[in-house]
Amino acid sequence: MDLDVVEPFFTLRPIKRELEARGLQVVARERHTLGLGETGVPLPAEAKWALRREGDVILDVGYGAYGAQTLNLVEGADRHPDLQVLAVINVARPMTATVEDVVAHVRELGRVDGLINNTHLGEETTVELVQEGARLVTAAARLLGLPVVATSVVKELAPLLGGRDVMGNPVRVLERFMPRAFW
Amino acid sequence: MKGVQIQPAMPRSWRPETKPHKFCPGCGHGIVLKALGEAIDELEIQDRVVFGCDIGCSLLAWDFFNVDTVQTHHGRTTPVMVGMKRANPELIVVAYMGDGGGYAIGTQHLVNAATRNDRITVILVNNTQYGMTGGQMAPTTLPGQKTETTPFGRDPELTGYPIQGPEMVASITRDGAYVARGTVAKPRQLKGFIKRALQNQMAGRGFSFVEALSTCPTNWRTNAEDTWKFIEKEMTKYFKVGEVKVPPELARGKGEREDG
Amino acid sequence: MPAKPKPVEGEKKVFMTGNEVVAWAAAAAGAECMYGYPITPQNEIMHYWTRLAPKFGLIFLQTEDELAAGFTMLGGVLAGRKSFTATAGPGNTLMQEPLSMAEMMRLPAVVVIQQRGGPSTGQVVYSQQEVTLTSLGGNGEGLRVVYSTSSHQDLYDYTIKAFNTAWRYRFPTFVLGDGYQGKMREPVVMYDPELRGVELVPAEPYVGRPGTPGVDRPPAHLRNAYSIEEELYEAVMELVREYEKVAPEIVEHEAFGVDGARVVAVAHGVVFRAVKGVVRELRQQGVPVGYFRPITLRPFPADALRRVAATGVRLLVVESAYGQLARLVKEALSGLPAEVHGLYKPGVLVGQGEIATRIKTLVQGG
Amino acid sequence: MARPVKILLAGEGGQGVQAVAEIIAEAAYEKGREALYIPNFGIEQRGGVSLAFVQVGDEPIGPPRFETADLAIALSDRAVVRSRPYVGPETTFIYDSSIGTNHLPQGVTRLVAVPAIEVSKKELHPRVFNVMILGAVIGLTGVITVEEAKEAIERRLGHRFEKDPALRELNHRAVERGVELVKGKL
Repeated sequence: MDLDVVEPFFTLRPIKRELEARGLQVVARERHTLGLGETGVPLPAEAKWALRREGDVILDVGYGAYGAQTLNLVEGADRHPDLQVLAVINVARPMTATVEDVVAHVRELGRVDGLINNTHLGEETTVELVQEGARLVTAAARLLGLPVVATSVVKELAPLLGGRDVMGNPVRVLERFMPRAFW
Repeated sequence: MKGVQIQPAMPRSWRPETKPHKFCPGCGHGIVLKALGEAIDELEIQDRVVFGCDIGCSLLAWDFFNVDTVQTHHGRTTPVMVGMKRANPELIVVAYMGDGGGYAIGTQHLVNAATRNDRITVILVNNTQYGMTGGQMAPTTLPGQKTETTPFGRDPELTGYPIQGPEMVASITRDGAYVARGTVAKPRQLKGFIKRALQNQMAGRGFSFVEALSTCPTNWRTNAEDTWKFIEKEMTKYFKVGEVKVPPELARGKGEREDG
Repeated sequence: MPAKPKPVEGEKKVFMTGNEVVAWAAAAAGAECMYGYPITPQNEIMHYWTRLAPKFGLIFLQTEDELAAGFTMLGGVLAGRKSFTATAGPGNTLMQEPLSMAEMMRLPAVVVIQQRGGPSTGQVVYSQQEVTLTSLGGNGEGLRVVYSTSSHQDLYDYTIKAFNTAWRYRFPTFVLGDGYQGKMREPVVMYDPELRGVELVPAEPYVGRPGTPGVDRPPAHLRNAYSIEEELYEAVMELVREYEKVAPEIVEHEAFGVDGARVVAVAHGVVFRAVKGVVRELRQQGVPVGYFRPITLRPFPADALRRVAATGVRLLVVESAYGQLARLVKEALSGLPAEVHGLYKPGVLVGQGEIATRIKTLVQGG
Repeated sequence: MARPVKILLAGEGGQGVQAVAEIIAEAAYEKGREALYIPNFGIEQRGGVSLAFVQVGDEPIGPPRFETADLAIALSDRAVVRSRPYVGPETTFIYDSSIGTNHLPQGVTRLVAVPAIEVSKKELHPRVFNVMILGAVIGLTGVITVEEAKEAIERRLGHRFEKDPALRELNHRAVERGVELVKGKL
């Protein structure tokens, strides 16, 4: 579910159909119901009830001054037993480039239950970069008292990492759709 | 109101083909537009109202009513409706805008239309930030309130205190003006204010202005409970709800007062 | 209701300032509303309009700025009245916002520009530096008509024509004058356009038509915002197609002595007056020179100018700006091996002496 | 192509040069000639030297401002300086005799001083100073006749003359005296 209401440029909408063809249900506005020329977008009503759905529910909170507080928009998010809030960290971004920055960033977000090391540079990602991310994110996680749930890496590089990264975190393999999500 | 009147679920002046509307769940716009629709119905002016909407979330109302509608530019709805009213005084014109459109980019138009006592009705929706552009600070943002351009909360030392719109309009208008601040938390009262604002225009007395305190859970990041807490407890610390200026003739008017 | 008196009855020759001419011409063209904001050198258009107003039942409002002047004008247009405004310089910059709305929503409107010096506050007297802004301003495609006048007779004739063009084709229409034209006095023949067979195109309301919307008729839902690229693309391309279709009916120019000329001077507006005198005098002396004057700067008389340039002449663009007209000329001639020279004097009138010298040099191959 | 007569009037604000220019242009127009008049109207129009450009001819007039005047009249020190760009060797340059000679334009063959300020003060009234200048222009150029000038003055000030016929007399004498002042000066 797409909850990024601040800067929906990289949101799921443009690839909604493609994802649905793969069996995912996507809760996001169709393009023709966008905000008539402005970047911000009103949320669809079904977003409010997303946690009532069956199966795995993934909420893309986006970024913003309110951090994870955006979850307030989803009915039951404050008390759902299975809900986990994961902060996806890319140390290649200047705002989260050091351990201190990552710690400060995660504290700003509010409720966070774990970190994901998603360090990358798009097409120019290297294994060394991913491993460097794993080291920094793991160090930050220790300071925060949070687990590192995974390191994520594109499928092209996954064989070079193996099942675990340099810090022993499990590796999740990504297939990138977002390059097609520009609109 | 005398006798029992069954309110239709949807005002007659709404356009059913464009419902459900496009506002977010919990958004106050729908309540304000319902109040306006009911006021139009009760005054039986659907055939001569022209609705002008601004940029921002208000523009989502461009096809909301079965009423002639013009969507303009950010802040420019007031002058479009002023020009229209002066060119054809038979029309009842409503300029509908947000706090950004009325109190920032279009302030000069609001101030001067009020000063000239233009016979138009302005409805300004105050939800304390810019909704459609993704939640930036507005002139109405509360001290300490987080927005995307005040990520650490609005610091009044740097960016001032929330603008007192109706109070400003009241102080620069003459006796014929009608000025009120309603809230979507009290829809019946809000409808009463809007209706009186329209009646004041119909009587040709002067400028009519209603600020509506409204909700924006999407950008406030609030659940239903916190949303209502914010509008009823936080916003009212800075924005006093009620009629600010009532022309004597309207005050004497029969039974239109609604206290919600 | 008794018929309103006509602002201009019959025909009469008068001696007055150009700004006064514009006010009378607008009234004669059936304009009913003027919304404006003071800026030199167009102020007297408002001054005279307000003096004509009570007698002829005209509407006027001095707004809080040019944004408001433009948008109230559009409000008047939407209500079904022929409305106009006048501005200059920095005011023209602000005016581009409402005019882009007119372009997008295909609303007629007439704006008189009396150019002053720029950039910025510049000077309040004169220039031809608002050619690019007036022709192509706004965040759009320049779907507007721009008439460049060079005399009081032009101001009268083309102000009337601008209202007809705007309301016939529903594209915003500019009359591009300048401070000199606004402030100078010279003779002009004012006439009742209908007596000369000029039919005045009527204005229709866009809102407030008879009947209840949604009951007796569909509501007018007018917008300028679109959700997605393709939707806007369709809307813009429709406007472009319409504009290109009617452009040949609108485009105007004037030429003299271009056959057999070695040099053709290109000028518009008040500078054209200087060029015309010089070229005619040199022609009498046997110098092979002609002139080409675009009367519409948008749409630009490209085909006519290409025919002139195709004969292999050298073109000399003369203007009180640093190549703004020349840019339109070069675009029009794109692909032709034409030589385009410039005599650019931003913000000052170009002297006849220097024009003559430059033409002679070019004729001699220099 | 017959060239129009180009006249530049320059004076201090309040000396009334714009009114003179207007009267000349309007009178010429009434007579059926082509005429064009434009004042300088920059930011300097408030305080500062006032310039008026008048052209009278028999064919439509070209550019509204000319490069070189046939006749230039300057009525103060500053006016002499301001009008210099429009003065060439062929220009007839008239200035008030009260003006110091060190500012005068160089290389002008016809340079004429007229005691207009003094005469208007001593013989007439300072308020008709500009009407005397009008007379001087007529005397030097013949663009309009004295009678036409008087008719033009009547159109402008007739309503005041009704109440005060002596004022009419004063204006008429001022025109005539202006013509006399420049008689035989060239």
